[in-house]
Amino acid sequence: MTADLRTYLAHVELPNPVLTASGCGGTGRELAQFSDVHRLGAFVTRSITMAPRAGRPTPRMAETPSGLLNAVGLQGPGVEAFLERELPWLAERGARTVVSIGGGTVTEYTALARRLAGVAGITAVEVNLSCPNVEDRGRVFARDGAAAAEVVASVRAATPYEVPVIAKLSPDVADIVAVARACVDGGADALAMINNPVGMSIDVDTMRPALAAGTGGLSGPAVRPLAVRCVWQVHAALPGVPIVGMGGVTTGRDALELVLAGACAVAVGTALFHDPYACPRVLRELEELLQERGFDRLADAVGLAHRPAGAQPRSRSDLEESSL
Amino acid sequence: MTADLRTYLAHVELPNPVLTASGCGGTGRELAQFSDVHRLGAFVTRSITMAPRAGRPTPRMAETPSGLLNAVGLQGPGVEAFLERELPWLAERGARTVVSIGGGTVTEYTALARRLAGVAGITAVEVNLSCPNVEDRGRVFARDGAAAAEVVASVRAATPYEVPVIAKLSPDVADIVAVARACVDGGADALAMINNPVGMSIDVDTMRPALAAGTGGLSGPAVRPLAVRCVWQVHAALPGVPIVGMGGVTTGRDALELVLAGACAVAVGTALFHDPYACPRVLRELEELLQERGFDRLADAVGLAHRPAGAQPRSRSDLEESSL
Amino acid sequence: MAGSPVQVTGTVLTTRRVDAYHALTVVAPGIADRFRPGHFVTVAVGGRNSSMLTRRAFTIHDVKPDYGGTVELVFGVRGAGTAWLADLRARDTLDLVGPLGRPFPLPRDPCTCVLVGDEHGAAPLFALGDALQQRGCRIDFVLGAPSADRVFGALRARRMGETTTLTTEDGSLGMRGKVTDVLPGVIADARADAVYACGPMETLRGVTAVAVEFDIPVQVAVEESMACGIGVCMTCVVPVIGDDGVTRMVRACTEGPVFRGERVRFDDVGTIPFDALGAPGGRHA
Amino acid sequence: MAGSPVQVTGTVLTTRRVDAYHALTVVAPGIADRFRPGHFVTVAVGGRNSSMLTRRAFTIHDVKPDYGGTVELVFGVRGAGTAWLADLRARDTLDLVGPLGRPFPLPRDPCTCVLVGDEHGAAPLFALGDALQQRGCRIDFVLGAPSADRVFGALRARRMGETTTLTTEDGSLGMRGKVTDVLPGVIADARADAVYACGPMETLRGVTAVAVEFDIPVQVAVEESMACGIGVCMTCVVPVIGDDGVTRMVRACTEGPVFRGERVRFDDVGTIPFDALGAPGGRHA
Ligand SMILES: Cc1cc2nc3c(=O)[nH]c(=O)nc-3n(C[C@H](O)[C@H](O)[C@H](O)COP(=O)(O)OP(=O)(O)OC[C@H]3O[C@@H](n4cnc5c(N)ncnc54)[C@H](O)[C@@H]3O)c2cc1C
Ligand SMILES: Cc1cc2nc3c(=O)[nH]c(=O)nc-3n(C[C@H](O)[C@H](O)[C@H](O)COP(=O)(O)OP(=O)(O)OC[C@H]3O[C@@H](n4cnc5c(N)ncnc54)[C@H](O)[C@@H]3O)c2cc1C
Ligand SMILES: Cc1cc2nc3c(=O)[nH]c(=O)nc-3n(C[C@H](O)[C@H](O)[C@H](O)COP(=O)(O)O)c2cc1C
Ligand SMILES: Cc1cc2nc3c(=O)[nH]c(=O)nc-3n(C[C@H](O)[C@H](O)[C@H](O)COP(=O)(O)O)c2cc1C
Ligand code: FES
Ligand code: FES
Repeated sequence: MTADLRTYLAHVELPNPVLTASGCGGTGRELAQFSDVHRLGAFVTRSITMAPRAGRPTPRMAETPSGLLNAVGLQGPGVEAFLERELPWLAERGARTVVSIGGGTVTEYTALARRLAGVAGITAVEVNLSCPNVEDRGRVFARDGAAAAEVVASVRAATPYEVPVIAKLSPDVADIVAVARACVDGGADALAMINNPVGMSIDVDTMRPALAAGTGGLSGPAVRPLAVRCVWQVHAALPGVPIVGMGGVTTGRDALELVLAGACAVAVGTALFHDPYACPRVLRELEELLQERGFDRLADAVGLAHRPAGAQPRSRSDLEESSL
Repeated sequence: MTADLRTYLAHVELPNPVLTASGCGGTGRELAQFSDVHRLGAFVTRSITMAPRAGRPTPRMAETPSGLLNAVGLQGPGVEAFLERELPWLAERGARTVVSIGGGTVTEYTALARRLAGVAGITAVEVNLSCPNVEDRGRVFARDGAAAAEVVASVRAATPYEVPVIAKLSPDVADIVAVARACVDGGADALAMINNPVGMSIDVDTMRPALAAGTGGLSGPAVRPLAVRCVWQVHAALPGVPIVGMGGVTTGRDALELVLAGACAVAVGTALFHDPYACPRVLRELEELLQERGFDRLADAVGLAHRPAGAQPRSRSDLEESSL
Repeated sequence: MAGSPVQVTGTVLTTRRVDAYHALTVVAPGIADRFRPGHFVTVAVGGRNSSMLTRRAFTIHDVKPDYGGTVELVFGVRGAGTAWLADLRARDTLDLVGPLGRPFPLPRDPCTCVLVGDEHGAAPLFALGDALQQRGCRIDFVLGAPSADRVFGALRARRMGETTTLTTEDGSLGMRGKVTDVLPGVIADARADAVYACGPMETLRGVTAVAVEFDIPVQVAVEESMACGIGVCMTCVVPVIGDDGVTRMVRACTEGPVFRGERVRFDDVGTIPFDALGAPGGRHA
Repeated sequence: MAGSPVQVTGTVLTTRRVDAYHALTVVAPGIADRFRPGHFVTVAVGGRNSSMLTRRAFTIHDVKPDYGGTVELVFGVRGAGTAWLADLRARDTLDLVGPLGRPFPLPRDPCTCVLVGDEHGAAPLFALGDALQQRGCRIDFVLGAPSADRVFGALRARRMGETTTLTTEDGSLGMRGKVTDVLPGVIADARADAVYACGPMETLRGVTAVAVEFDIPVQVAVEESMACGIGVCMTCVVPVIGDDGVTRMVRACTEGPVFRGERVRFDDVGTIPFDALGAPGGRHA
C-alpha cells in the first residue's frame, strides 16, 4: 500500500508535499517541458513585485562547494504582467499556485496582497521576507521579528480568509524561533524556511567578488544542515504551525530529513537547475522511503525525529541547541 | 622573489598567516607527527575551560555535503592540566601558541584569562564566544553583542598588555558587523571568524538526529561562502582590525579568497581531518599564488577585493549586502 | 522550433584531443534527433557525490546518426568541471540535458555568409555551415584564437569554406591579430550578406560593430554564466533591445544564446542599463 | 610502538569480491612497513571535488612485500563512501593515511588465544593470528555474521586455526546464533588464556562479558565514527576506565581502537557516564 501523501498548508489541502521553491521554477512553462506542473504539490512563483524589475547585473551566479550563490535581484515583469500572462497559464494547466511576493516597504507588500486578493487560481500567498526594508537602511525584514510581523500582519489583513499566508524566513538570524513566533503572532498561517543565507565568493584570479552584486544567497545541499536545524527548532517551538521545508533538497532522503524534522511540505530549488525532473523524482523517492518504513500517511512522519523512540539506543541524551 | 608572508595580530608578528583552527589540531602532538608545529603561523589550542570537560555523547560527528557537523562539546582536561602538560610541550617545540578559552559565564572567562596571565609561551588569547551563556538561558555569547563585549572587556582587562585578545565570532547572527564592533569596542585587538553555524542532520534510517546532541556546528567548504561574506563585511566596516579568517579553507586558493576579503591570517580546521599536512600545504600554495600575482607582501593582498581595480570590467556595479 | 529538451544518460563513445581541445562523442539519441545548429547541451560534472552542483554548458559541435544518434562536444579545460570531463574515457556515462537554446536562424534564400569563430566558439560553425550550404549559401570562415593550438577546426573550415581566414594574437598561425581585424576584408571580398559569430562577448561586440558598419545582419551566440540552462534561474541574462525598442534583461539560455547582434547591448553587459525595463530608478520601475 | 603514520597516494593493484565484501590491495610501502595487526588506515573517498569530506577508516587486513609493500583492505558497502571504493579498478589511485591506532598487544609467552570476528571484524584477525602463531600461540577462531555471505575468512580460519567455529543468525552457515553464543564453549574446549575480538560494539560487549566470566584477558577493537583518525578532532571517544580507576572519554583512534575489554564501559557507549572525568555536574567538573 502506498502512503497517503496529502498534506495541508493550514486548511488548504495539497495532493502531495513536493513544491517548487520560489525563484527556481521560472514561470512554470519552462518546467512543463519536462513534467506536468499540476502534478506538483504546488507551484511556487518567483517573488512577484509591484513594478517590473530588471534585477542585478551579471555575473549573477557562482558555484561553491555543494552550493550555489545567486544574486538575481527579483527580476520579474511586475504583478500586472504576472496576472496577465503567467497566473492564467498555471491555472489552465491545473497547477496549484502559491504566489510569492516581495517588496521594499510594508506598504508595497500590502499593495501586492490587495492586488492579488480575489484573483482566482491562487492557492496561497508566500511572503518573501528576505527583502531589504528601504525604510530601515536596507535591513532585511526577515532579520527583524517586528518588521517581519508587521509585513505578515498587513498581508494577512489584505488577503481573503480562505487563502493561507506563508511567511518565508531566512536562517541568518540569531534566533529563528523568535522570528517565526513573531510571524505567527502576526497572522502567518504557515512558515517556509529557509531562504538563502547571505554568502560571498571571491574570484582569486580577477581578485574581485565573483558576483557583480558582491554578496549573494547561498543555496543547495551545502545549506541543508542549516535548513534541517531551522525546521527542527521552529517545529519544536511551534508544533502546530505547518512548515514548508527547503534548502538543499535533491533526493527523497533529503525531503524525508526535513519532514522528520517537522516540515509537512518540502520545496525543491537549486536541484531543479541540475535535474529538471527533480520534483516528480523527489516525490517518488519520498513515497518509496515512507513505504519502506511502513508509514500509512506522510502526516505520521512529520516531526517524528522529535519523538524519542524507546527502542533507539542513542535516545538517552537530551537534545540541546548548541554547537558545543 | 617570494612574497613576505609575515603578518600581524595587533602588534604581534607571525612569520606566516596559516594557523590551525581551534579544536582541530588536537594538542599539537598529533599534528607534529606530520609536520613541525613551529612552522605554523601559530598553533591555536582547542578551547580551554576551567574544569575538565567530558564533552558530548557520541555520535559527535556527521558528514554533510561538503561539510561536517560536530558536537564535541569542548572536551578537554581543564586549564590546569593544559598548562601542565600541553602548553610546555608547544613552547619547547618553538610553536607560537594562541590559547582559545571558553566559558559559561563572564566570570569563568575572566578567571581563565587571569590564570593565563603571565604564563610564558602564550602568543595571544582567543575568546571563543560560541559558548552558551548559562546566565542567559544558554544563549550563545556570540549572538548578543553586549554579552560578547562584556566577555571581551573582562578578558582584555585580565590579560597582560602585550598579549593580544582575539574575539571569535559566529556567523549565525543577523548582523555580524554589529557584534564585531561591540567586541572591538570592548577591547578586542583582533577578530577571528567564523566559528561553526549551528546545523543538524537527521538519519533517515534511524529517523533520529545523526548527532547524539541533536544539533552541531557546521564546518568545512560548505560554509566558506558564509566565512568570506563575514570577513568581507567586517573588514569593510572595521578596516583597521586584524581578522583571522576561517571556514572551509582547504587550499591556498581558499586562503587567498579570505585574504582578499580582508583576513590577515587564515586558520585551517576541518581540512586537517582530511589532510594532516594541510597547514604547510595551504601555506605553500598561498605563497605560490601570491607570487604568480606579483605580490611582494602578503599584506598588500589583504582586503584587496574591496578596492575596485580600475581595469576590471565588472567593477562598475556597486556592492551591496543583500541576497536579492 | 525544435521539440522539448530531454535528459539523457549517454555512454561516451570516443574521446579525443584536438590541439588544446578535447572532443567527446556521446550517445544521446533524443538530443541528436532534435538538434539544430547553435543548440547547446548542459552536462552534469563530477560524478555521484560531486561537490559541483551546476551543469556545464557546451555547444553541440556535431551530431551523427550512429547508435541511434550521437552528439559531439568540443571544449577546453578551464576549471574543475572541464578537467573532470577531460578525464572521461570511452564507456563512461555522461548526463546531458538538451538540445537547449535558440539555434541559428537560417536565411530563406541562398546568400553569402561569413562564419566567425573565436576559440571554442568555432565549434558550432561547421554544423551551421552544412545547413547553410544545403540551402545553397556560400560560406567563408574566419577563425581565431590567442595561439595556433587554440584555433579550432581550421582544416575542416578550409575544406568547407569558400575562403578561410585564420588569426592568432601571437601570430603563430594565419594573420597576427584578432578575428575582428580581418573581418572587414573578408566581408568586402566575399560581398557577404550576413555574418554568424560565436566567441567571447568582446569578440561578438567587435563582430557586430563590423557588420553594422557594412549594414548586414549578424547573428551572435553569446556565452553567459548559466546555472540552469533551461530558463528557470534567471542568472544568464543579457541586455537586449526588443522589437518595441525596449531593453530587457533576457535569458541567454532560452531567448538566446543566438541573438541578432545589433540587439545586444554589448557595452552594457555586466550592468543593468538605466533605461532597461525595471532598472532601478528607471522609468518603468 | 609503530612509527609515525604517513599519507600515501597508492596505486590500486587488485580488487576482488569476497562474498558480500570487497577487497582492495593498494601499493603503500610506508604503511606496509610499519604495520602491526590491529592497525587501521583512513582513505579519502569520492575523488577530486568530492562532497565527502571525511576519510573512511578500515582495518588493515593484510600487508605483502610486493612492489615495496602493499596493504589490503576488506570492506562492505554501507553508504556513498564505500560504494565509491567498491567501484575502484586496478590502476586507480587511493589516498591513504596510516598506519593508525594502537595495534593488538601480543602476549609475551606462548598461550592459547580465541580470535572472535563479527562480520568485517574478522578482517584484522588473520594477521593477528600469524603474529600469535609466530610466538608459538595456539589460535582458535570464532567468526560470525547475520548470514553466510557476510562471514569473512572462514576458509583461511579453517587453515590457520586449531578450531574454527562459525555462526550465522539465519543459520545459513555454521551454528545458528551469534559469536557470543558459542564463545563460552570454544574458550572452555581450548582452555583459552586470552580473547581478541573485533566487531560491532554490541558483540564486543558480549565477548567481554564472556571473557570476564572466564576471568581471562580480552582485547577488543572498537569501531566509533571518526572524523580524523589521527587524534585531533575528538569525535571518536568511548568511555574507558583508566589505571587510576577514573573513567575518561578517550579517543578510539589513538588510545584505541584496541582496548582491554573490561576497561570499556560498553553499557555507557553513546553517553557521558555521570562519573566520567569532566562529566556535566560530575565530581571533577
Ligand atoms: C551556451 C554556452 C555554450 C558553451 N559552449 C562551449 C563549448 O562548446 N566549448 C567550451 O569549451 N566551452 C563552452 N562554453 C563554456 C563552458 O560552459 C565553460 O568553459 C565551463 O562551464 C567551465 O566549467 P569549469 O567547471 O571547467 O570552470 P569553472 O570556472 O570552475 O566553472 C565554475 C562555474 O562557472 C561557470 N562558467 C565558467 N565559465 C563559464 C563560461 N564561459 N560560460 C558559462 N559558464 C561558465 C560554470 O558553469 C560553473 O558553474 C559554453 C558556455 C555557454 C554558456
Ligand atoms: C577503526 C575502524 C576500522 C574499520 N574497519 C573496517 C573494515 O575493515 N571493513 C569495513 O567494512 N568497515 C570498517 N569500518 C567501518 C567503515 O569505516 C565504515 O563502514 C565506512 O566509514 C562507511 O562509509 P560510507 O561512506 O560507506 O557510509 P556512510 O554511512 O555514508 O558514512 C557517513 C559517515 O559516517 C562514518 N561512518 C559510517 N559508518 C561508520 C562506522 N561503522 N565506523 C566509523 N565511521 C562510520 C563515515 O566515516 C562517514 O564519515 C571501520 C571503522 C573504524 C572506525
Ligand atoms: C536562483 C534563485 C532564485 C531565488 N529566488 C527567490 C525568490 O524570488 N523568492 C524567494 O522567496 N526565494 C528565492 N530563492 C530561494 C529559494 O526559494 C529557496 O528558499 C532556497 O534556494 C533554498 O532551497 P534550495 O537549496 O533547494 O535552492 C531563490 C533561490 C535561487 C537559487
Ligand atoms: C571538531 C571541531 C571542534 C572544534 N572545536 C572548537 C573549539 O574548541 N573552539 C573554537 O573556538 N572553535 C572550534 N571549532 C571551530 C573551528 O575552530 C573553526 O572555527 C570552524 O570549524 C571553521 O573552520 P573549518 O571549516 O576550517 O573547520 C571546532 C570545529 C570542529 C570541526
Ligand atoms: S541559465 Fe537559468 S535562466 Fe538561463
Ligand atoms: S577520529 Fe578524530 S580524534 Fe579520533
